[in-house]
Amino acid sequence: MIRRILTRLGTSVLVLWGAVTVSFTALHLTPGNVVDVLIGSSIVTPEVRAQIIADYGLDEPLFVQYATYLGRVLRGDLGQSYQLHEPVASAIGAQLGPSLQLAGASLLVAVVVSTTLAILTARRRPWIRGLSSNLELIGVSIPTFWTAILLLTIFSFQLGWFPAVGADGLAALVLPVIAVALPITTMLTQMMREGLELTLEQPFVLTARTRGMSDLGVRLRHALRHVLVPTVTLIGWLVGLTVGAMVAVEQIFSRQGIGQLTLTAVGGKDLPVVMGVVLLTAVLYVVVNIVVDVLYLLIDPRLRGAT
Amino acid sequence: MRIFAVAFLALVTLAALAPGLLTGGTPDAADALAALQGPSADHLLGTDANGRDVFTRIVYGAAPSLLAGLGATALAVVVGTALGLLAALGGRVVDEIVMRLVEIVLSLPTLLLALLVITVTGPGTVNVIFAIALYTAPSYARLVRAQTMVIRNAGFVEAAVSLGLGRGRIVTRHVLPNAFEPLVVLATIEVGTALVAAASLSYLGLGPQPPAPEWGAMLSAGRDYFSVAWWIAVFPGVAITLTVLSITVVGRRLQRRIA
Amino acid sequence: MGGDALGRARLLLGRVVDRGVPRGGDHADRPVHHRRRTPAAAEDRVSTPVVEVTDLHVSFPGVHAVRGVSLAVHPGECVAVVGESGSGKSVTARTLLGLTGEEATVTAGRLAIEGVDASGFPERQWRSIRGRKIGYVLQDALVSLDSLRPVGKEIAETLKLHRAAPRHEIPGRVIDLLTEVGVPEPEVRAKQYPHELSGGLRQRALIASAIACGPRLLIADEPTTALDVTVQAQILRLLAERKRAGQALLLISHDLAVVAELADRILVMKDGVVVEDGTAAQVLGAPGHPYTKSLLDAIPGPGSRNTVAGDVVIRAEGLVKTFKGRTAVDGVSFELRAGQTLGVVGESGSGKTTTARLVLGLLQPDRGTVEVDRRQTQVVYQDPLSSFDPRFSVRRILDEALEVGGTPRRERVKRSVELLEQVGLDDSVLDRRPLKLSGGQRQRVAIARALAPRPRVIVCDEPVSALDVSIQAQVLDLLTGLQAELGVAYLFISHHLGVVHHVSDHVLVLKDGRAVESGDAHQIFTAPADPYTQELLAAVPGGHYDQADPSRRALPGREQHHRLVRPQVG
Amino acid sequence: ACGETSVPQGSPAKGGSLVFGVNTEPLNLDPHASPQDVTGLFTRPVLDSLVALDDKGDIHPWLASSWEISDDGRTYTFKLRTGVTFSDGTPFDAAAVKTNLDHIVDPATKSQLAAAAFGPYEKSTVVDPQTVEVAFKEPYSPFLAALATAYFGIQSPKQLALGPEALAKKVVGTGPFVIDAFTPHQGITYHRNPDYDWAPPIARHTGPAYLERLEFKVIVEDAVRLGALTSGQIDAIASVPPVNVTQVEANPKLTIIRKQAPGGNYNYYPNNEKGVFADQRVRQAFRDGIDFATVVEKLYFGTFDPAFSAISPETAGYDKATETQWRYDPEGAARLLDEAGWSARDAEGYRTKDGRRLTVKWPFLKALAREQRGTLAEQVQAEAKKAGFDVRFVDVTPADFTPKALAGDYDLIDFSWQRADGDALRNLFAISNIPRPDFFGQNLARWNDAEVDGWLTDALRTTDPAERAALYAKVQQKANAEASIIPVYVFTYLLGASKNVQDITFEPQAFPVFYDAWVSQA
Ligand SMILES: Nc1ncnc2c1ncn2[C@@H]1O[C@H](COP(=O)(O)OP(=O)(O)OP(=O)(O)O)[C@@H](O)[C@H]1O
Ligand SMILES: Nc1ncnc2c1ncn2[C@@H]1O[C@H](COP(=O)(O)OP(=O)(O)OP(=O)(O)O)[C@@H](O)[C@H]1O
Ligand SMILES: [Mg+2]
Ligand SMILES: [Mg+2]
Repeated sequence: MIRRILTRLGTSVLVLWGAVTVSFTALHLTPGNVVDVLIGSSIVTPEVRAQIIADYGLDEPLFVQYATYLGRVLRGDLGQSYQLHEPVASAIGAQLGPSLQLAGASLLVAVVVSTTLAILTARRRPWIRGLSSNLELIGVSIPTFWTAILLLTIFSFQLGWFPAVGADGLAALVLPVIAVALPITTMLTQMMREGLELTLEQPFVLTARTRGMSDLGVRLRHALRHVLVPTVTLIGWLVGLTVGAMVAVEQIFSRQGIGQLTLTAVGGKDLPVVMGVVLLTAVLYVVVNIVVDVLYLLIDPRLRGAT
Repeated sequence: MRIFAVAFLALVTLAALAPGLLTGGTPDAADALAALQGPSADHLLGTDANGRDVFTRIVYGAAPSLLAGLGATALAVVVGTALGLLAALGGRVVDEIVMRLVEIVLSLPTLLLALLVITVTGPGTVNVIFAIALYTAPSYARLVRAQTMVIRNAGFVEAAVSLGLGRGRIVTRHVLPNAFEPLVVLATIEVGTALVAAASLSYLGLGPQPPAPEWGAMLSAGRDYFSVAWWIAVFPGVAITLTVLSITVVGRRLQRRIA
Repeated sequence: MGGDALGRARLLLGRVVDRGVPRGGDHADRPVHHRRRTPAAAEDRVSTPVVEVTDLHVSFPGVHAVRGVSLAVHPGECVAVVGESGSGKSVTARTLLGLTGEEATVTAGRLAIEGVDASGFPERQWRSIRGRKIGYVLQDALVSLDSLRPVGKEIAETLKLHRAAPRHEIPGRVIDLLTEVGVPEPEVRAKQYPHELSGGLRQRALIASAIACGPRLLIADEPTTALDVTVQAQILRLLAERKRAGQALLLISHDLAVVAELADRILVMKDGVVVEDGTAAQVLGAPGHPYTKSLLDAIPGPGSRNTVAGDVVIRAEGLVKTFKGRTAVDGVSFELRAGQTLGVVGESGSGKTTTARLVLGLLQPDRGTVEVDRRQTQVVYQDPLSSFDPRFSVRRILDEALEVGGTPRRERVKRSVELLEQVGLDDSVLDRRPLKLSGGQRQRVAIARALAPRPRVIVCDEPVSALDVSIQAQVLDLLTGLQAELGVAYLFISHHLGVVHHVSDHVLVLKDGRAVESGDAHQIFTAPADPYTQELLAAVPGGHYDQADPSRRALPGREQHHRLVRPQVG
Repeated sequence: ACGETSVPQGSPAKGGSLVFGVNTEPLNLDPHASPQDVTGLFTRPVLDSLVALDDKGDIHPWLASSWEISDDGRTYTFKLRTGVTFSDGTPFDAAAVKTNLDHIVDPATKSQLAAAAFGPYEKSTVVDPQTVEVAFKEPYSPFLAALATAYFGIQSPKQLALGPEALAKKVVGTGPFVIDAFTPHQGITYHRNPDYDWAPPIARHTGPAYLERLEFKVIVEDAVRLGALTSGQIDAIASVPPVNVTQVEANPKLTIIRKQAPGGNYNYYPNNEKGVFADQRVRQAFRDGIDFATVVEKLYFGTFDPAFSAISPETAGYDKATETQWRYDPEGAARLLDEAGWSARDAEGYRTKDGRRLTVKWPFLKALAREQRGTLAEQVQAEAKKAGFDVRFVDVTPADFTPKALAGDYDLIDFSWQRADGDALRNLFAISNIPRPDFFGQNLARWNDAEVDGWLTDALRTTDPAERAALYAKVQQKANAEASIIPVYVFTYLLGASKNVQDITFEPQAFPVFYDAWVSQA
């Protein structure tokens, strides 16, 4: 067990390093001198230009910049944003809260709703399943930004139930959460329902029924847990997707968040911020994977014995 | 449902291969004087801000849109399969290397990955395909690897060994085709997802360039006019949704066939 | 062999105590009734039957699974339902619990539980019956417990659902129940998960959960099929104890030998119809229906072997194979000659398959040598389905095997058809995939594939244990026939002693990877020298070995067997 | 092309709050440093300038009560207003002004906009606490106009001393409002400065602002911004999409406030230096062969005026004569192309010369395009096709736009450039402003004309408005004559507002100003 955790941590560090290196290289491969992009379409004096280059060490050879960056990261220093005039850590820190809030709430809603839907619709009459699975397909195939605009038009502009923008209060969270949660929910529901349907055919389910257990009881106490392993896998994978879906939603609902930060940072070649975001998501990935692994063990005792 | 899906796909395919059969117009015939006209007999689905016929553009958009969906999926499948097989059959060291690489790609945020690809290569359909393929390929690689690992130990592979079949033949004849099967199912669903992803990238201004009548680009361009001319965005949106829906329905069917 | 088996079954009857009451047998030809019938037909019984059903029909979309079955189980009585796979046994049993599923259409003349008409029961009422009045032990013992929960929880579930015990007493009751069904260390076991338990323990836990609320009737659906002989004997003993304790039993099996041990009455089903219904003595002793006769015929017994031994085709010397510190095969040596069969027996995990894999070169021995011409050796696996590429049609399966055997392309189709004929199939299966074949057909295709490259040796790993008795007999006949015809040698692995005895010239008995006994088949089966072999033989239900050789009676193992398996004798 | 709301006005009500939806936001609040012009909008409520510029281009006192310009035009001496304090309590004086001006040019500030508008600044000298002297190396006539902008807004020295990191999030000035909080991606909130008593004479009232509270909400998405306004969730929005103008005007509760922006129009800049547009005839054919006026009229539903000169009519020095200098002339354009050798046509109808197609490479920054410029560009592409041009949009992202621009790797580039003064022409046409690998200038037309350059330098040296106007007129005329640029439309600020909102005014760069604004309690 200890060994397993150690290897896990080892490979995690490897993944982090790889993510940093790959993005560093890719960012420097992108056309456009960092200085030029930073200066953009404004006219600066040569002194200012020299100052910018010196400040960010842009005159150093690439390898030195890379080594310097790695060194600083190891010391826990993510550097200074080129554009935002603040340390990367604090820039990301400021945006992390709202992002986590949105992502967390969306995942939670998605999990709750899809579990409920899956339990209610698995192995039901054909028309119920057909209806729900077609709705799900539509849910998957609508781009998030589109859902977001539609939701706003209906529930904010027309009905006035929820505010269009802003981050204050629960009401402002409702529509963004629905927009982000929709595709996740539909995917989860599909998978969970299929899993449930397979499970409900298992002999142990029949056994539970022969003990006098009700249908709902069987679904909740026995079948549900059996679909948790694939569900957890999917959720782990969806975390990454959620972060992606959030960019459009953040923009449309004028929310703070990592997505917006990333978009501006990549556009403006704000390398330290981009690298910070990369590190953040890589850490998130690693953490999510470890959590998923632990959950596997909690859910399925059969996996505990295996090393 | 299924009949409808197949019929719709046939129609879309026809539009992609021979758009001229479905519409007489040209997709980029802009006419400022005919801008923003609602659906009518002249313009079945209305006109856009440049006075172009929305129906014609949707018909001509089938090819690039499908190309994005199919292309990205095909590329991802090919690369993913190659990596997955390599990892599963190439021995421990190769496996470690490939899987770590896959994890690295997976650990990068999808958006950033797309942005990086597109900033390196520039926007446009081909690069969008590239970007989407890059972030879906690792999933295929994982699937193929896992699948291959299972199949490698499957009874029929052992049976083939004891029958006296050579290693190469076992891989190409038994391992690969079987590892591929669940992949095909995933891939059909992914075609739709890729289409939507392409649309989302278009929204961020990273997709194909004007005046390409790509659906995602049309959808995102149309949002500016939504309050006065809903048809510009809604019809491409419907086209995307129906295509994804049809592909998924057919994919499901395929899945059941295989299972 | 047929006559042999029938003879044994008849002899066996002599000791079965008939406690059933003769009843008018066959309801099969009755028209479908939708009206309720008065329970008059059962009124000749002294006690009210725990369950009674008459003229039961169950159909699923496209399948009329049960057609006019009538049965009644009285307290303390054991009724057995036998019949081939798919004949409607399990469906009938599930009807008694109202668990046929939404797709099923059920009609019955009468369906009564403890004399109360149950045909109109709403789901809620059925739930109060399940587990409380009727306990059900599912067919698939190995997968009938929720793999994600400790078995103790599963047993407690029945108690909780019916509030059969105060909450705080439940853990204690669970332990009691486990003890009652003979699970050692019940405190430990209750906390374990199904995968941590052996098949026998799982089956016991399942029975414990079924009897937790002290139901009047216990339905046991194929309670021993998945288990090896020794465990099978333990479970039968347990069921016998339940019966002695006054519990009504409805026993479902396709194995007449198992049923003969316990049943008071036997119903024989075929295609959803009860073709024969009577006391155990009547059915086993004087089977009226040809199908019952064929079932009795199919019980394998010692064959009359007169094979000619050729040169050595396999010679294994001191094979040792260790997996992660666990020795699976420990110094096994044997020899197989052309045209002969070497039977390998032993309980589950004793190293039989590992030995076969060593012979086939699929594993490298840690020590020891195998001399065998692998190009001349083919295999028939225990589970033919998984040994076929699911995408391949029978045509491609055979084609590939013929290709390996060097048959030129243009001759392959012809050879394929010949092979199929040899195994008793016709070319209509050529374009089917394995999934679309029945179990017997699959096994035949597997044999055909093994024959295709014209091997001199075929390794058969449990080739018939997945098949039901009648098909099993066909396959065994086929194998012996081919041997006589083509002179192939078999390395024949099975935990089913009857089967091994039937086909083998020599036998190798494995225990924990070690060969505890080997030699002439007849010799070993009639006079086993090693206590382990004796134990194995003793565990065989029906105890027909002492019939085959009365001299075995004196052995201690034998005595024990009597006590354990058939306590009601006397 | 004129200003304020035409709603019947009551007397201004004090108090209340106003929420204004904006489409972009600054990454850095310090207007001295930031390259984004939106920084001006965000900081104007808190920052006053030394002088104020009115609509006609006249300069008025503000924090400076008077000033003198030396005869050689190189020294400006400002007398400062007394009794002014920054909202953090620091008194406003000559030293504060010097600190501010020096801060702009300090390389450490990395100023990307203000410093460029500071021209040949040499130094500031504190003569006495109320007098400051600003010296230039060379005469620099646009100085006062630049000084009037928010980019030269006077900040509290105490806040400046906190360094760039603090400034990026908060600036402190003497203005009518004080920043409460700036939240990136969300917006900024201000409260009224109760002590404010130094409004410029061009304002409509004096004393503190009417509004108790002011908030800018960042709403990037056009549809959402509009929806928020129409559903009454916010009081006013920036940049009403032209397509929605009629809709907003039809709404009895809403109104549109227009203000034409000064400075460079939204123009297309053909590459005069190399490629197909190096030939004047081809440039001219492109300009005259496309009916820009009609296209602009139709696509913008009449909300934006077609442009005829490089700079907007609102700019000091605009030459009205340019409006008749050229017109849509397809035949003339065809003739010019024939003359230039692009007489053959290929299968798709494009003109060719020596087998080469008349292709125009246009790096179009879709990601940053505002005001449906993408739609316009597609329309132009289609119209150009009729004239025989194959307009190709080159795929660019903000990151690779710059290198292409610097290297001159394009045939056409589009942008607009707001600036209140005619000196905007120098940005656009000075030879020194042609982008080089290490320098980004706005002369993206790469128009290398010594005569024009001379006129522009002369204009810098003269402080006489009439003389300057004459010089700028010559530049505009020559630009049209040689078709060195292609004017497209005059950017007009379209501010949508609830009718309850009164008296939003505009500063010369066409940013809304909220000092006079009030909300009627109807
Ligand atoms: N839920 C169901 N839906 C459709 N058909 C079913 C269902 N359950 C059983 N059947 C069919 O009913 C018939 C009887 O099945 P049943 O399970 O009772 O057979 P069995 O006698 O128990 O066989 P086995 O020995 O293999 O367990 C079979 O043809 C089976 O395919
Ligand atoms: N690949 C393997 N890795 C680890 N242990 C193995 C492996 N194969 C077999 N074993 C172990 O070796 C022992 C012998 O297994 P084997 O499969 O030979 O038994 P068997 O006699 O064929 O049993 P059964 O009747 O259940 O098929 C078992 O304890 C088994 O768990
Ligand atoms: Mg059954
Ligand atoms: Mg085995």
